[in-house]
Amino acid sequence: MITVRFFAMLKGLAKAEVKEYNVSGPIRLEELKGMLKKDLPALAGVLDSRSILVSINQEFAAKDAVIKDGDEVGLLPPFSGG
Amino acid sequence: MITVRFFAMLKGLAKAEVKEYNVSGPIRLEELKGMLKKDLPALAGVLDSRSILVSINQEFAAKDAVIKDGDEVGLLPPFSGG
Amino acid sequence: MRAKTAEGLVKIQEKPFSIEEAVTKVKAASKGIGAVVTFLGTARDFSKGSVITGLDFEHYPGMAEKKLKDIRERALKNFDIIEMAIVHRTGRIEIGEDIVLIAAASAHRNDAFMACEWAITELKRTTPIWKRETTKSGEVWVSETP
Amino acid sequence: MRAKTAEGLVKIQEKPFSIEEAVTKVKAASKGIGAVVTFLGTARDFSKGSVITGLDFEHYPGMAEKKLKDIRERALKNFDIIEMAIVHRTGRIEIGEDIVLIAAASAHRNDAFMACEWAITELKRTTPIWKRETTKSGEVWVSETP
Repeated sequence: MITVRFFAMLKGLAKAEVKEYNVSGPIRLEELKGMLKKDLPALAGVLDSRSILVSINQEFAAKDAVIKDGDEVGLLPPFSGG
Repeated sequence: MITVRFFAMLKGLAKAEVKEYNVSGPIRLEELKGMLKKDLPALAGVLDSRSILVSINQEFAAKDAVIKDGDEVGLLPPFSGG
Repeated sequence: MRAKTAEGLVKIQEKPFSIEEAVTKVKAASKGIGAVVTFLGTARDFSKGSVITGLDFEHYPGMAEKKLKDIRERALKNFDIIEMAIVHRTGRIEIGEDIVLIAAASAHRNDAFMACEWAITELKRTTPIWKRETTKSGEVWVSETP
Repeated sequence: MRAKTAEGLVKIQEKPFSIEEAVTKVKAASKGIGAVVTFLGTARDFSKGSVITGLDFEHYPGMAEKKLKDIRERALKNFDIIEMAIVHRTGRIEIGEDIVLIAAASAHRNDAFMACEWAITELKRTTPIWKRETTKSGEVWVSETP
């Protein structure tokens, strides 16, 4: 199972804070995004935006990252702390 | 009368915080320094140092300043506040 | 002279923080400290043409704390400072209230100024914290880092 | 938005000062303040190869206050800040104690950082205050501005 966490405006669009997805093996970040767009059409327009960062297990992830069963993925809109 | 105030190391050399001098009319800063050197020989070696600033009535004074009766002159070693 | 761990020096919390407490903590690291520079971010009433009536901050629990600790460690490594404290509030923050505090302590002032300014810029760039502004026309997530 | 006078914002005093109090004072100037940068100078135990056991500060009463007020006024004129407070202690100061505090408040952080750093440099350059260090070999007036 992969846990996906949504923050700030993405939480509003997804109408959820957390979603869980069952996977049969490791998948690429691109594949996860595909699943998310199907499951949550409201995210389709923003998921590929360069301003949305992705974390895997609370570390920033590269575009070609691979996600394994048990991983926690964060979808992070532009930060505005400070 | 001209009031001369000494600070920090100059106070130690002059062995005084304040000295008062009677003048018959306006005098140049150079003349006052001459009077001070005679009155307080321990200051002779430092009074002409470029690092000693002079204030007249609590404002920085130029080398060619003129001092009038009633003025307060400050002899200011390099600052070390902050 | 530098503390190995960020014990109590890096915090995310809802409740208001004390500037004096953070400064006391960094000063406790060494008697060689001669300068403490602090940056305090506060909630102002105006932003990009809109009147703001309040703010809400959300963070990614765990990751945000990790990123702040990482900023402190990199600051200690890359600048000639002796200690650094960082505290950021979350939840509802009213106009005029404090949001974030960074305190950098060093022997000489230039190092503390540089490290403090770097740290707040790095915080805005790398820490998963988001601000929602309440204006007369509603609530808006702020989506850029000034 | 800027206070015309330095009422309570510029002080020379023997007793310890409160950082929180100075920050509260500058913040009171405007709800448009988003950043407060403070510089705190503290008494460290080591200077130019000597162990320091204590400090004494002397100032030129009247002129020193005037020069600090002047720094605040020039900072308000030359930087995009909203308020500035300056407080400097005199008399005996023990190691670890605070000596000087400058707090600069602005809408955006860059302005507060610049004004605060400028003000402490200007204070050291233009304010008639002198430091005497107590070392094992005696007491020495410090005769340069680092």
